[in-house]
Amino acid sequence: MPIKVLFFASLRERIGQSQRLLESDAPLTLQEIWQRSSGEAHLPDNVLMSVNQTYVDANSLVQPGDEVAFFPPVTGG
Amino acid sequence: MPIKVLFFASLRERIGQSQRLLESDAPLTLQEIWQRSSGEAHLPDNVLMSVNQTYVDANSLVQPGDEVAFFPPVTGG
Amino acid sequence: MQYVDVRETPFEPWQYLAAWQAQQLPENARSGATAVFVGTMRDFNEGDDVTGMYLEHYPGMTERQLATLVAEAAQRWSLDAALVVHRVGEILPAQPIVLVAVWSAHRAAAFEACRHLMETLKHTAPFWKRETLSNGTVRWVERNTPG
Amino acid sequence: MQYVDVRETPFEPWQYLAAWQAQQLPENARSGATAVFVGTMRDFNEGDDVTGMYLEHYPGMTERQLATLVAEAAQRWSLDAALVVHRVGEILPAQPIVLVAVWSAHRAAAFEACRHLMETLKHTAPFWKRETLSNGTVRWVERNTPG
Repeated sequence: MPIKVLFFASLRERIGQSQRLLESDAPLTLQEIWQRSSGEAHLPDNVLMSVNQTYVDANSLVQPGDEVAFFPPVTGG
Repeated sequence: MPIKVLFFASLRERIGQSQRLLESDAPLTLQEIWQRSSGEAHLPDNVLMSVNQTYVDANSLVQPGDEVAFFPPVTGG
Repeated sequence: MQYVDVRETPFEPWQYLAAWQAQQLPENARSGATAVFVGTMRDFNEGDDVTGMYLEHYPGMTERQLATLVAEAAQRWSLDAALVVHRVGEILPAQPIVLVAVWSAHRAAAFEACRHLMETLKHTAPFWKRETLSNGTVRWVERNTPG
Repeated sequence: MQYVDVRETPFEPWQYLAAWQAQQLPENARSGATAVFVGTMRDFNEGDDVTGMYLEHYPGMTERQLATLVAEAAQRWSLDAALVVHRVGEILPAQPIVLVAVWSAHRAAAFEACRHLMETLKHTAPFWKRETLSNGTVRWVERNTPG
């Protein structure tokens, strides 16, 4: 099961893609997912992350089949 | 010009009147007005007072022609 | 725009707001933040079933005091507009008693001004509630519930 | 009753509230206190004239996060009902963006829950504003204004 990676808003534009599928048979860290999906070495401090549509911190592990999202600070309301 | 004295709500029922006119050529204290209009000696602590439809404290002086009101704690909203 | 309406007839708060905003606040002057409070008559109080209420007030001073409270809040929080509607006379359970609405450029100001207006109204506007219980007893409400 | 509506089409908040309350809250269950906040799009931001806005969101997580916030507030303040409506997509100045409404037995709970819901929505619901200025510039809003 691939890991589905999503990018939103200004981060989506900077990365140049909105969605990417990563093949993995083992759990990955969010840092690894960021590097493999964005092509950028370091996960910026102000990027927010979710796994399966729930907020997580950068130390969380991601399982094959999970949906991961990276996005900038939210500005709704 | 008489002083017009009004009573409201439970105080109006206790005093047994809603309005009274007091003749006076000189300023009166609220304590004097209370005694002459209510027939009760002492102004209760929890009675609120207004002169010309603005809140005042018990030490205020009332001029001939003024409108005075005595009423219990308010319970609107 | 500041407006006070002390009325004997029932009102539906959302329809009132829709009509008032459409008439008084042109679309190109719409504020970023609107905060509203509606107080509705309940059918119980202090453990008793309440079937009706009479809301006495001090005609003249009521409008004057409410207008003063609205003007003070409008100045303190730089409100774009403020509206207070309050029923008097005979009121039935489930009928709205009070509507407070404020319009501001900022949401903190809107929330704070709306809440402050409700608290000062409850503590200083000359209204008195007399309620009728299901057993026929009629009593004056002695004090308001805390904020 | 808890309800979240993330929608692409404009809405008129007072008509929405009138219809929702009539359908979802029977008259004999009317709460004593209702607090409402409406956030409306302005035609300026950070000193610039704004002519339009696109509100991006994370479909699925948005509804989920809003439902979580509503459920947490409903439990914390023992709310009778809570409603959140939020626009996404293309939005024009003077159009409502967000509506938060809560129904409670107590006015303090209503005010606090409504304000808390707006703050947590602003800080955690996955929406992003991209605004178009009168000179044609398109930019992402970097952060929300403080509460």
